[in-house]
Amino acid sequence: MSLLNTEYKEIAWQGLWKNNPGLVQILGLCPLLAVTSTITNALGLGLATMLVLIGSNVTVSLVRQWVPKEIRIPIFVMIIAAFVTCVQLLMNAFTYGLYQSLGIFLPLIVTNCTIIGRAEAYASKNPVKKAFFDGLMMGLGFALLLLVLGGIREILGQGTLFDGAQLLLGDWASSLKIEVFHFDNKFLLAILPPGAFFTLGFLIAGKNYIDAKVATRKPKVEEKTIERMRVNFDAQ
Amino acid sequence: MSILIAILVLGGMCLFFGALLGYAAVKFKVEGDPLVEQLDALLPQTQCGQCGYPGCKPYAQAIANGEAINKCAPGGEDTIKKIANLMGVDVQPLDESHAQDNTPKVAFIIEEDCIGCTKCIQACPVDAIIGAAKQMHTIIADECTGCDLCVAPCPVDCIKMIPIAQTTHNWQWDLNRINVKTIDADDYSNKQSNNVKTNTTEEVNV
Amino acid sequence: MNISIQKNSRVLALFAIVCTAIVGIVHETTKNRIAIQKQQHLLNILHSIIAPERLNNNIYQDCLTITNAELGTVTPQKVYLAKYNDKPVAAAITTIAPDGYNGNIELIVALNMNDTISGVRVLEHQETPGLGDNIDERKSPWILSFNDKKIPAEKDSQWHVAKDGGIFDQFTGATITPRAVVKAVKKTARYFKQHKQELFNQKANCRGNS
Amino acid sequence: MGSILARIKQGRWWKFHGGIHPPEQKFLTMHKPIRNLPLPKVLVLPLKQHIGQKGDIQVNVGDNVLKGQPLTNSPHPMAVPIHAPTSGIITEIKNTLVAHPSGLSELCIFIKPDEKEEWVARHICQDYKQLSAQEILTKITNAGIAGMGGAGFPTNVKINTKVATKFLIINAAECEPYITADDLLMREHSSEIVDGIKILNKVLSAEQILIAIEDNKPEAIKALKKVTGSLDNFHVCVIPTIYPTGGEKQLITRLTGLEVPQGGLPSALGIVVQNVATCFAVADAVINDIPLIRRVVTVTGKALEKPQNVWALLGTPIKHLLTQCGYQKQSPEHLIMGGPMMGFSLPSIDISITKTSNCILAPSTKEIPKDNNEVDCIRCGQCADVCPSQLLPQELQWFAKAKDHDQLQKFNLFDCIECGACAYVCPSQIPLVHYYRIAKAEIRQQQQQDLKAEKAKARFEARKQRLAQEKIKREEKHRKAAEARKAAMNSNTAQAKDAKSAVAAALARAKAKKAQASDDNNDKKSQVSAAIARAKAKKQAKDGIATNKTTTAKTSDRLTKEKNADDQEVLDSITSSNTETTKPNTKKQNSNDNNNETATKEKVLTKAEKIALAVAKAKAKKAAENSSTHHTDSNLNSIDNDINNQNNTDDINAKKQRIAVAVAKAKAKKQQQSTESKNNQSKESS
Amino acid sequence: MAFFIASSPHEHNRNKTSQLMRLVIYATIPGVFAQWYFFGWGNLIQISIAVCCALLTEFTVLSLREKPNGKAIKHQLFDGSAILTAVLLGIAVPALAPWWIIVIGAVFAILVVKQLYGGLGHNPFNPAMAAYVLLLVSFPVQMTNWQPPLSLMSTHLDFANTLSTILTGYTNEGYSVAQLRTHIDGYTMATPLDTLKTNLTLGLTIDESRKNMVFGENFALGWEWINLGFLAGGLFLLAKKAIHWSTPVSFLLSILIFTFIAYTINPGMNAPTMFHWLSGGTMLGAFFILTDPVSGATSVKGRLVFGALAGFIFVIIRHLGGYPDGVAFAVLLCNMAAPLIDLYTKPRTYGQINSNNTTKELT
Repeated sequence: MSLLNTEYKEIAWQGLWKNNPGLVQILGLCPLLAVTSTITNALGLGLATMLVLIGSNVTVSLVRQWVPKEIRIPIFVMIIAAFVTCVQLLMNAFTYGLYQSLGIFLPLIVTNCTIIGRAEAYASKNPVKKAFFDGLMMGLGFALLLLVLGGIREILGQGTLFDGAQLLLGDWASSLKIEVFHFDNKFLLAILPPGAFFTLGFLIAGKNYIDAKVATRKPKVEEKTIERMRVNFDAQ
Repeated sequence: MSILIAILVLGGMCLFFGALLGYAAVKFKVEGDPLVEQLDALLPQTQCGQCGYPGCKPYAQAIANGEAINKCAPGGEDTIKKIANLMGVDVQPLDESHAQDNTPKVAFIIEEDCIGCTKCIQACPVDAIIGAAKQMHTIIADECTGCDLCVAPCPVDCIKMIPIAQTTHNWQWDLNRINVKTIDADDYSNKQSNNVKTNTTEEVNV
Repeated sequence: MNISIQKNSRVLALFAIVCTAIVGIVHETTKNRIAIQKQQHLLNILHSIIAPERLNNNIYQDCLTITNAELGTVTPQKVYLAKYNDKPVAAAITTIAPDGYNGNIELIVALNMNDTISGVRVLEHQETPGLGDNIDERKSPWILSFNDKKIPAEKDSQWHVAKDGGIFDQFTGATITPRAVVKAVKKTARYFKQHKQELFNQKANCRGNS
Repeated sequence: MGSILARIKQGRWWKFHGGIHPPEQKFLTMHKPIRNLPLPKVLVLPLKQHIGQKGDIQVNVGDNVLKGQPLTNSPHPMAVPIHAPTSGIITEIKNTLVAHPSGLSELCIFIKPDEKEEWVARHICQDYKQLSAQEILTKITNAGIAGMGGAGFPTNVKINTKVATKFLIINAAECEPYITADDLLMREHSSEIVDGIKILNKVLSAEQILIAIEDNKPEAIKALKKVTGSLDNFHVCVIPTIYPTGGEKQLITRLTGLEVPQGGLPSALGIVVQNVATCFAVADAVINDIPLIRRVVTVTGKALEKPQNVWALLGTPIKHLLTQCGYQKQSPEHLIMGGPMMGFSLPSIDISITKTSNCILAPSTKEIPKDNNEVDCIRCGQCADVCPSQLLPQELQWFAKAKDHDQLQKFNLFDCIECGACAYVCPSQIPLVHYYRIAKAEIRQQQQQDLKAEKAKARFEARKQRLAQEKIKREEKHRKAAEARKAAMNSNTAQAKDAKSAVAAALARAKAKKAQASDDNNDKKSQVSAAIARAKAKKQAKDGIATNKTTTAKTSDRLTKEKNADDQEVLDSITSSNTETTKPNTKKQNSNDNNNETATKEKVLTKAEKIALAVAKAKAKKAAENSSTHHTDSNLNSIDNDINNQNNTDDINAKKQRIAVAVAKAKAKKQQQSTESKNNQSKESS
Repeated sequence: MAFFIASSPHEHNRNKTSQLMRLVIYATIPGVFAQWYFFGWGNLIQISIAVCCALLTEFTVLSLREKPNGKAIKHQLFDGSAILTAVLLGIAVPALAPWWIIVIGAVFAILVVKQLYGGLGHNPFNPAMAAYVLLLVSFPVQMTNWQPPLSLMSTHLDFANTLSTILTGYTNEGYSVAQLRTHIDGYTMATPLDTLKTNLTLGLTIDESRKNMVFGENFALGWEWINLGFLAGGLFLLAKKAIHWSTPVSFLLSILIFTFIAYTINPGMNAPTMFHWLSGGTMLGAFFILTDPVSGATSVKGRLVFGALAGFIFVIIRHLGGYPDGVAFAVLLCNMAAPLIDLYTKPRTYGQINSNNTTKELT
């Protein structure tokens, strides 16, 4: 049981930090950079990605036994595309308000490399439960990164947080808006795509810095002596 | 109706492409792994086994299967860089546990101690030792890769690894290493005693 | 080889069929609801620019498709006619401002029969967030400044952004976007002024679905 | 060709790319005649003073040598001989610092002059015009002449071209700012130089002879023009002064507009370039039979009171030259052999003059300051503007710093002539040439290593194949032997019995002998065991260091166990490795004299890892099998010994016994083989 | 006795990067003087703020990067490159822009554009222009608030007033920048380029637009003089061989050609060449920005292509772009193209010939 637990912990750690799809694998850059101008947008895309990621991971994991190796990619693509389209249609039909604000992100997700990446790298090799958890954690990692990125850009760009949250969450959310500080002039670069590149760059640098710090603080692993192999002719 | 058409069209397309992929999978199947060959070509072929694999090829095979790329001590940083390049991964520092003093060396047999047991001959991966039973052995310095696999089997410990000396031929323009010394030129007989290293390479303009 | 080909094509086709079928079924089942939702959405917009109590026809059904270069675009545009007891009240015309900072801006302009503007809304745009996107009603009330303006005459120096000497504010730092919107609204209004009679005489021909 | 000549006659020269104008410093020495120096106290002659190989030493320490006597000799064309510059006694032959930028030592001959200047027998040639080309070549070869401009390429090789020569270019450009050695030589010995050129041309029979000389040497030009005025295919080409015109490739372009193809030699264009000083040496050698034992050296620089050109015997220590010219010690001392652009710093004052040393530069501290203010390249491109090879130095330094060898080669690093023009103009003061030299050396070394790796791989594969074949053969032989024995056992006829048992006996005898040879060598036994004991003691000491975590008591305990070759020990060590998670030990099970090779010295290496459990299991299995093999081996050996004994006693009635022995042996062998194959299987499965 | 060991060449012409940089800084003096004469103290104040910020940022980054010893930091700090960047940025920003504009610009130029890429010699973009573009894109309001020439202003703008405006946004008398920009008759002033652009969108022709008083008459208002000042500085640099002739010549020629074509096709909508040469940042760009060796092309051929491309982009942006001036964008775009240009203008190395040529000549 504890073995299982550590395994899930590892999956979570991978998704949230060590192998974070945005920060480390640098996947899904296009939506990541285009949409994170505010924290609200980031939240929307993050939720949508997480949802699709979980769904596609579970689906791919379910069908993985029947998928021959040679045609796995087309099949995964089809599954993801079908999944996204269905979600989009359903949202359009039943939660129109949400679709209005999230809908534009959904088509972006079809081409998000994170999703096909996880399908190929993880879901196609692991049971449903794990694939689900991996999707959840990777999605969460991605969403968290988006939130941080959106937050920073929004603060830098217009000095607010959760501006326009009502568009995503309903009218009650308009009270969420926080004016961190006020300036007359927006810092447009932060809102524009270059600002996203800069911010992401600094975030990645920060992560590497933290990792390096942690690595130096860790006590050196005890020295191993290697097993020197003899070139063995008889074994061949 | 439109759905039916969509299903038919997509189904048909997939039949075709599936067939194509199936054909391609059989037709273009790569026998063996060219990657291993490429990796093997990058390794220094000392066959020293310091990486934990019996020879360079097995290690190349292991790298292709995901083994760490930083285990080749004789290749050093250069080889790691090249492998990293080939594998598309980050360069890592040499794994300390595999790191030995990897200055180029050749083996040398102290001839008076050699008992002619041929054990080193059997250990040498590149047939660089000649000799016969009860005959004194010697090393073909040109062929020796400096792997030091012959050192351990020797029952009388008569094999030494000697670093390859620096000559004007293999000098690498390392001006910092030049020993500046002044010797009394007028009296060469005194030279030995006067061999004072002033050890002042100064601030060398490198 | 044959086995591989057969197997792969069969599996791929199977997945394709299943996936397409699922999408198709979902599409079929949600089709109507989506249409209703869309209609509702458009209706909401229309109602926001033409007060719902001013009309009693089914504005969504009373719709024309027109193509006229005077609108500033050659793509077919829609005209929704608002009537009260079959008497023309106002019309909402969609249009495109082609010279936005970042491409086309899709607008809907509602015009009263008395040659004033009832309201303008932006349907779609790609303007710079935080700068040009203030034309969106959700971001800034700027678009409301058109309300109740009189349709301008041929040479009206007032129908410009402030920078060009007109009455409409530009956003600080962004002149191009409001300039484009003002221009498009102006063109649409003029078109309406000239053609309002014939518009209301035409028969509805687009049956409401977009 | 015709058009080229027309242009040459008009004095319209072609341009080569780049070049610089470093400030002229020739005035320090150019107005003083060449001085003759007193003999130094000692002459130090490096065996190799040129490009190529060193010859074999012909003399011994203590020998008296005469002036002009060859000291080395070699049939190799790239190994030119060296000669004694004066008569004297050879005091030493040993490694000492030589004139090389590395400051490394090479083998040198030390001669203590006896001041008698006794010549070896000479054959002065009255009329060199009578000599055949082959005779001239031999004379030049024996005189040890190598290019005296700086590179030192053996002259005999250079003029021995297969291609018909169109132009013989005499390089008198001497473009380095300080050097005036050739200038003075031309002024004082112009007729000898022209003689030398004529001699060279007898070998080359070039259509035109171009003497290229920069316009900053008016007197030399006058002297040369005077001597060559009457000769119709001689052209004294006065070319503008620009560094590095003296570079062979640049000079060719300047005079003829042709470019030496990449990686090619001038001879491919039908051009041979020779230095003026070389021409003088050729004349001396062919006419006067004086080998190359002296040369003009410019001793210059502001650290000298009397900078001057001097006739220096090869092997003269620089210290001698400097004292003669009034050297004022600087701090730190900076001595340069060669010019300021391409010369190299000397690490000592005791280095001697060689065939290629044309200048000793002793600058004052002010003259060539030692600032080291390298900053980053700002890609100003000035280096590319002055590069005579039209390289992109700024790109090259970038790649050189990054050690990107592929890109370096793609950007033609090896076309760099190391003239130093780029580093001279660099505003960021980057020692560009130095980076290129390092990179070149590294690439060359890398190429050598690659070659070596290739060879090693081939040998490794060959060995593998050979061993595999041997194994198959061995097995085949064993199988046949076993069959034979079987047949012998089964057969009833005495004759067959006899024959077969004889065969078996012979086989057994051979085996025994073999075993004896490797194991029971009585003569050497004591010696061997002594050596082994020594080695063991050494290893024990090593083990003690390596396994400092285990107590010495334990170590010694283990060693005693090892001596007994106890199987239990192996298992012990494995189990201990299971429990020991802290530090894995390398354990050695030492040899038992009676065992054969593979079993004698088995290194049991253990590793504490996560998967230790599985590994240990597999190992335990393997060890168990090994030990069983070992038992069968010892059985085999005891049988062999038995046979041995029997062979010693001439026994006629022992047939039955022998057969029994053979049977036992076969059985043992079979057992061994099966265990072996099992071994292999288990190895594979593990 | 100590021996000094060095690699050849031992001689050096002792030109230094820092001297080169200093020379370029000196060469900006005529242009800056013209700016001061016609527009007051604004740009001088901007330059000084920029220099301080740039040096401070450079010092901080160099300290963080832990170069071997303190001497090295000092050495690098005053190699002139940071100061030059700051000076160019200070010249480029509007004279009355608030102080934080220039601070952000200078810090961005040094920190992000220069040091994050590896410091001197490693930046792919010209730091001053990259920072200028950042400011222009981020703060379009402040960056387009150009102050009219002193002679057209209703308020007297002395040093104290200028400083106060830059630091607080208001003069000592309490006028805002917007008020300062207002002409006596209530019309907000813009630069000639800006005015031209606005008027063209309003359907006026060039000739009609040029009747606007910001254009002045015959060089009277200073924009032309500033450009001439930078031209003079540039010629000084050429004379000193601090910059190579190829880039400015090809840039200006390329502008000449393209504007001439445009002018010939439609004189009503396209300004003449002389206007383009002497307005905006043309001369500054030609002699001080494009000639930045770090971010430019290296070979002569490459520089010619580089300059011509910059000229083309410059004209395109001025005619069709959203911003009035195109120098900064043209420079950045060309910076991006520089490695490619370098690759394709790589000189033929000595001896790299198809052997046919040589043999033909000999035979």
